[in-house]
Amino acid sequence: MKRVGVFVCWCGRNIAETVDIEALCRQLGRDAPVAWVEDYKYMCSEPGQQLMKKAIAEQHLDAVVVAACSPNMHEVTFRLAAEAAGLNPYRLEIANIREQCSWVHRDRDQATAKALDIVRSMVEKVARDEELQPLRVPVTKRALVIGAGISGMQAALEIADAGHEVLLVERQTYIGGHMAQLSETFPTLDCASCILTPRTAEVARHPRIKLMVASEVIEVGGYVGNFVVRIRQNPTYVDWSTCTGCMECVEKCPRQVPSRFERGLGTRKAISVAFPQAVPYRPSIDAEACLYFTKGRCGICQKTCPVGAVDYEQKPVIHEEKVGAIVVATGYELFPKARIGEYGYGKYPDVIDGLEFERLNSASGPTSGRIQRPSDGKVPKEVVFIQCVGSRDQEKGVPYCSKICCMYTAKHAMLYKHKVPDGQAYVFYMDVRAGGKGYEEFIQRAVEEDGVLYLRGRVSRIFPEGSKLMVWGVDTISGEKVEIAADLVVLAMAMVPSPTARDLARVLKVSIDEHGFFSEAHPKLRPVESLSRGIYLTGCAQAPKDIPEAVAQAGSAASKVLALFSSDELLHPPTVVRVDPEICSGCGLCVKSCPYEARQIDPVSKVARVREVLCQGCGACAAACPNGATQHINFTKEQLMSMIDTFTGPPDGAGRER
Amino acid sequence: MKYSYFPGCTLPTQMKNFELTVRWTARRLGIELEELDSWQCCQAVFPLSTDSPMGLVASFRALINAHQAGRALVTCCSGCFHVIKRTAHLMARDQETRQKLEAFCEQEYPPEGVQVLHYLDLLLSSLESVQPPVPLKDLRVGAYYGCLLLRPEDELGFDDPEDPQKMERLVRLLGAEPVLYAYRTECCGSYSSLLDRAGAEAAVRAIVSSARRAGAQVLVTSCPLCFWNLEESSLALATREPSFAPLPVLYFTQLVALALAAPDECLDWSAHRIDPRPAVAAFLPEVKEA
Amino acid sequence: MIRARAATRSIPLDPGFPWEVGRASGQPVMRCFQCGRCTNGCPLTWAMDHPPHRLLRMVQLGAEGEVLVSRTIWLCSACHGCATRCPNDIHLPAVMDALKQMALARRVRVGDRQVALFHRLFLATVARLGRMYELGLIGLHKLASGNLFGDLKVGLLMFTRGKLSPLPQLIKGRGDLRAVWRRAAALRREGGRQ
Amino acid sequence: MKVAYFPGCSLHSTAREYDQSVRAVAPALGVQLITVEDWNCCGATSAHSLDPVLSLALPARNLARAQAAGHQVVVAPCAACFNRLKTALCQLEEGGEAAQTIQKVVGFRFHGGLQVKSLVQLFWEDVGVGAIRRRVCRPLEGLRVACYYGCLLVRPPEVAAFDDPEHPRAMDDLMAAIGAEPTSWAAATECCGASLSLVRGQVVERLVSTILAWAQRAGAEAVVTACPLCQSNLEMRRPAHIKMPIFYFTELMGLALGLPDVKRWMRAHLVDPAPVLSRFYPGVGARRGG
Repeated sequence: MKRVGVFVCWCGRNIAETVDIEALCRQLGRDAPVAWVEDYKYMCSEPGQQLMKKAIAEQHLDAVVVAACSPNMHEVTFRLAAEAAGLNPYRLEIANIREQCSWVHRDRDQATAKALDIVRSMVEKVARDEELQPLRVPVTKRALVIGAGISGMQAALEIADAGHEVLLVERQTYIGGHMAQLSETFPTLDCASCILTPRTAEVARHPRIKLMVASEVIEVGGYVGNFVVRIRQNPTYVDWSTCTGCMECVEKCPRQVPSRFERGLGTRKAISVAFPQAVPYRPSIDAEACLYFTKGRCGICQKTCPVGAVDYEQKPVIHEEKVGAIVVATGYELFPKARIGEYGYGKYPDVIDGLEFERLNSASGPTSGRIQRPSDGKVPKEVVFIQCVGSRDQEKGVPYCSKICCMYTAKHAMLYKHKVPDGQAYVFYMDVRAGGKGYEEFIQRAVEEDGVLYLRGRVSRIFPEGSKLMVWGVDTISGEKVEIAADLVVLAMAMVPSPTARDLARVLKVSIDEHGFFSEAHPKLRPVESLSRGIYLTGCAQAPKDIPEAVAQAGSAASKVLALFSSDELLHPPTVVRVDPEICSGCGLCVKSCPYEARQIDPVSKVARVREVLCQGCGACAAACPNGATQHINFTKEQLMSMIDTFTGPPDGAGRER
Repeated sequence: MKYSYFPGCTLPTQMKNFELTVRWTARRLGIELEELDSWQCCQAVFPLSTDSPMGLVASFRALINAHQAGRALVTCCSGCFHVIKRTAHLMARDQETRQKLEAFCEQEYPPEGVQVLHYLDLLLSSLESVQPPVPLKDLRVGAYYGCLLLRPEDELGFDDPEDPQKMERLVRLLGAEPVLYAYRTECCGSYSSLLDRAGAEAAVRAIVSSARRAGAQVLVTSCPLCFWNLEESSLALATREPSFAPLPVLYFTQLVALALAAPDECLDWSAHRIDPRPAVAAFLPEVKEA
Repeated sequence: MIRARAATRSIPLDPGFPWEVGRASGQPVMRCFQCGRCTNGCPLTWAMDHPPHRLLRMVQLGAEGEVLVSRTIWLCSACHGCATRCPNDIHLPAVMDALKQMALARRVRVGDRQVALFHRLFLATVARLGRMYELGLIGLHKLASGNLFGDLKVGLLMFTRGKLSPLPQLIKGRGDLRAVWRRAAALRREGGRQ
Repeated sequence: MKVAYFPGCSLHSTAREYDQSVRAVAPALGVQLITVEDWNCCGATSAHSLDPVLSLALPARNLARAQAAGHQVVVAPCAACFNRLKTALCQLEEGGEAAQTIQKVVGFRFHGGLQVKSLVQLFWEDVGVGAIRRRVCRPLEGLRVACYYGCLLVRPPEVAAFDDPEHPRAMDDLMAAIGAEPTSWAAATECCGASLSLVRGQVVERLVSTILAWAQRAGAEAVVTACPLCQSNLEMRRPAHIKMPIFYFTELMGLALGLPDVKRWMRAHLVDPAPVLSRFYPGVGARRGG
C-alpha cells in the first residue's frame, strides 16, 4: 500500500476563506492511503516546498498530492521539488481546490466537503500512478520563417547568424514586405529603402538562409523539434538560375497592366520585377496578364531572352522540408478603401490610402516622388489626411486602434509640406497616439514647423464637386463644422491581417483572434509564442505595430527558436498511451480518432501501435478503444473509475477509515 | 401580380398629379394595385419613442390587411414606405411590442411577416421588358432620394445608402440620361422645413445648385414632402437671390407616364408651382385641338 | 479653401492667420494642444465671450473674423496666470496684445469699446504730460464715453482722502518723450510688428 | 546701501501713503533712496496693449536716466512699474533686434550691469529678515494678516524672477519679522483686475469680493499688499459687508519700527484701520466718519 502525503495550501485567503483547512486535514488524516497531512499558507513558496521535501524524506512517502491551485500554475514547481527529494515527479499530482472549488463557491461547509472529495479523488489516482521518465525527442536544428517582411527577415537573420539554417518562405516574388513600398519612415524620416536594402541584401547572400519567393506553406505535420512542412513554389516562368537580370524581356514586353506594388498608381509589364531595388532582382511572369497565357499569342520575352531563361512550361514545385521551429511573420494588409461608403467606396481617384501616398512620394514610384493627383496629375494645394478610417470602428468590424497611423499620417503631412511648401495640410484626428520614443516631438514638429493644421473630428462625408473633393468635417474643440475643398485626400486605413493568415493558421493548427491576427500564448508574458509549442509569432501577424516593435519582436522570436535549438534533445511528457498487443484486435478505431497521426496499425502484426513522440496525451484513442487494449499511462480506466467513485460513492467517505 | 396598395394621405389629396400617374402607369404595365380598404395615416415619422407603440397602430393594421388579402403591401411615398417597412422590421424582432399591438388590435401578426415594397421596384421589373414609346431622349434627370427612402439601410434594405442606383436605372430605362450630383442623398430639411425656413432654404440651395452644376434639367423624387420643400424653398430663394435658378421637380411616376405616352388628362401639372412643362416639352402628348 | 459651416452662413477660414498672429506676438500659437490650463486658471473667463483656450483654437483655425471682434482680448488683465502655467510655454497675454493691435489696425468692430478707449486716452495723457494724471484721465474717459455719472460716490471719497491729486505733474523731458513717440510711430508705420 | 528710487505715477496720487511710508521705512533700514531724476510713466497695461515698441521704450527711458546717474539698482515699490522696468531690462540684456530698437527709439546706449528690484525683493533679499526683526520695537503680536501678492510682483517667472510664482513667501516672512501672523490663504496670487477697475468696475467688484472672501475664510483681520493698484481696487471695489483694512506692507513695518508719521498714512485709508490697529497704537487712524 503506497504511503501518500497530502499538502494543503491556504493560498493566502484564496482557498482558506471558503475551505476549512483544519477540518479538511483532520478528515484526510483518517483516510487509509493517506500517511501524512500538512498544510501551509503558501505551499508554492520556498518554505512550502522545503516543508514538502522534508516530509517526503522523513516520512518515506511514495506519492504526493498537493491540494492547491490549478496544475497550470505550479505543477512543474512541485514536481521539480519532489524530484529533488528523490520522489519520481510523475508520482506527484495537483488537486485543484482553488479554481475548481474555493473560487467558485461561497458556502464554507459545501466548499470544504467538495475540497475533500477532490483531494480524495487525486489520492486514488496518485496511489496508482507509475514511475515514469520523460521521453527524449531529437531536434531538427533548422527553422522555417513564413513571410519575408522586415520582421520575418530580421528573425531569419538572427537565427542564421546564430549558426542555424533558416528556410525563408515569401508569398510575393520579392522580399521586404510593405516596408519596401514606403518612401520615408517616422520618426527620423530615414528613407525606407536606404535602411531596408542592407537587410534584403544580407538575406540574399546569407549562406545559411534558403530563400524561397513566390512560395506558400500548404501543409505542416509533426510536432515541436520535428515539423514536416510542404511548400508550394509557384512558377515565375523564368529560370532564375540562368537568368542574368538584364531585363531585356521586360523592355520588349508589349503588355502593360496596373502594378500591385504601386497600388495601381503605376503600371508594369506582364513580365516584370516589382521595383528597382527588388531582391531577388529577377523578373517573373504574371500569368493572368501575359498574352501568351491568356490568348496564346506573343512570346516576345522568350524570343528576346539572350540566355533562354523564359520557360512557359514551368509548373508549381512542391518541396518537403524538415524543420524544428516555425516563425510566423505574415504581416498585415490595409483595410480596403472600397468598403468605406462615406468616402466614395474607393471610386474617387483622388481619395487614396496611406500606401498609395507612399508610392506617390517614393523616388522609385510611378511619379518619381512628385506628389500629384492621380486624376489629373496636378500638384495638390489643399491635402486632407483622415485618421482612423476603418480603425476604431465597430461598424466596420475593426474596433481596435491600428497604432501607427497617427505617426505615419504626421509623416505624410510633413513630407507633403516639404515637397509643396505653399500647400496646406489638414489632419482630421480623434486622439493623436504617439507613445514611442521621439514620437510626440515628431508630431509637435509637424504642427509647429510644417504648419499642419490638426482638426479634431471624424469626417462624415467626401463628395466630388467639379475638380475638388468636398470634405465635411468638424473641429469638436472649437465646435465649428468645417468644409474643406480639397485637391487630395489621404485615408489612414485600418491594418488588418494579411489575406493568407486565416488559411495558414488552419495549416499550422494555431488559433487566431476574432480579427484574424494570430493569438499569442499570453498577451503580457508570452507575446511572441503561439499556444502550440515550437511555433512563434512576430510582427504585424500578431497585431498592428510599428517597425521598431516588429524588429524587437523578431529578435525575441529568434531567441525563442535559439533556446529550442540549444539542446540536442527535447523532453516529451511520458503520459502517452500504450497498447496491450494480446487484447488489441486491430480495428483501427484509435488511428481514426487521433488528431496528431500518432496511431498506426502495424502492417505485419496487424496490431495497433503508438508513435510515442507524436502522442500529445489527449486520451481520445484510449476512450475510443472498444476493448481497453489502449491505455493512457497514469490515466488508466481503473484510476479514472476510482476517482469517479470518490465523488459518487457513499457520503463522508464511510468505509475509508484506516 | 396583385398588390395591396397603400396610397398615403398626400397622394389622393394635395399630390393628385402623383396619384394619377401611379394608377395610370400601373394599369398600363399590368400591375394590379388594390387599395387597402380602411387605411389610416402612417404618422409620416417612425415613432422612435419606445414606451408607447400607439404610433405603430396604423402601419400594423395596414400590414395585417395586406396579409389577410394574401398580398405584398406597396406604397409610393418615401415616408409611408419608411414607416411601414420599419414597423414590419420591428414586428419581426420585438416580440413584446408585437404582442401589445396584437392585443390592442385583436389581430394576429403573421410570424413569417409581411413583404413591404416600394412602387419603384415594381416599375423597374416591369419596365425591363417594355420599350418606352416616347423615349425621353437627351433629358438630363437628377434623381433626388432624400433620406427616408434609403436610411436606415439595415431596416429598409432599399438601396445602397451612400451610392443608390435604382432611380438612375429607371431613368435609363425611360431613355433619359441620369445625372449624379453630390447632394442627392442629403436631407432637404424634411418636416423641420415647415418651421425653420432659413435652414430648409440653405439645404435646398445646396441641393438644387449642386444638381444644376452637374447639368440636371429636372429633379425627380418619390417624397411629397421633399417635392413641396424643393419647390417652396426654391421659389423663396429665387425671389431673394437672382443668381439662384430653381429646377422643376417631378415624381418618378410622372416621368414614367410621359415615357409611356400617357394621355393629357392624367398629366396634371396644376400642383406644380415650378412649371416642368418647358423642360419636358418634347415629350408632352400633342394637345388635341379643342 | 477651408470654410466654417455654421447653420446658414459659412465663414472662410484663413490657415495663414495663426502664422501672422505667431509673428506679431512672437509666440508659437500652433504649439497649443488645447489642454485648457489657461482657461481654468483665468480669473476673468466668466466675463469673456470666448475662454482663452478656445480663442487660441480659433486663431489656429484661422477664424480671423470672429477672433478680432471678440471681447476676450480686451478683458484680459495680463495677470500672466496662463503664461506661467502653459505647458507649451505660450505667452497668452502677448497673443492678446497682438490681437488687440490687429483689431485696431484693421478697424474691426472692437469687442469692448470702453477698454480700448481707456488705453488710448491713457497713452495720450502720458504722451502729453510724461506722467499719469488720474483725474484728467477719468474726466476725459467720461466725456468721451458719455458715462458721466458712473462711480461718482467712490470718486468723491477718493478725492476727499487726497488720493486724486487735482493738478497734473509734468516732466521736464517732455520734449524728448515726444521724440520717442515720433520714432515709435514711425517704426509702427513701417509695419514694424503689426 | 544707495538705490535709485522709481516711485511711479500711483505713488504720487492714489497711493500717496505708500510713497510716504516707503520714504520713512527705507532709511530706517539703512536704504538710501535717490529718486530717478525726471522719471516718466512706465506705460503700465495700456502701453503693452496698444504698442509693443512704446511698452519697452517708456520704461527704458527711466533705465537710461538711472544708468546716466550711475546707479546699479533701481527699486520700484509698485508691482506694475517693477514688472515693466524688469521686462525692458530683460529685453535690453537679451540684446538682438528688440534691444537695438529700444535704444534707437529712446536714444541711449545700454551698458548693462543694472538691476531692477521690487521693494519687497530689496527688503527680503538685501536688507534681510534678521536685520528687520532686530529693529522692531513694537511687534504687532497676534495681528493675523493675509499677504496679497497679486500677479505682477511674482509673474511671469522668467521676468519677475523673484520668489515662487505659485506659493510666494517673501511678504509673509517680512510680516512675521515684525511680529504679525501671516495666514496661508488661497487667493494670494489671484488677479484683482488691475486697470479694468476704472472702466469695468463691476468686473473688478466680483474679483475683489472673491479675494476678500478667501481672506476672511482664512481668518485674516487685514490684507497686506505691495501694489497700489491692488490696494485701491481691494478698498474701492470691496463688497459692503466686508470691512477689512488693506495695508501697504511698509505701513505696518513703519508701525512696528515705531516711526512717527504712521497716523498720517492711516488717515488716507478708505476702510478705517482703527479697530484692527488700536491694540498696537491707540488712536491710530481714528477720525470722524468711516
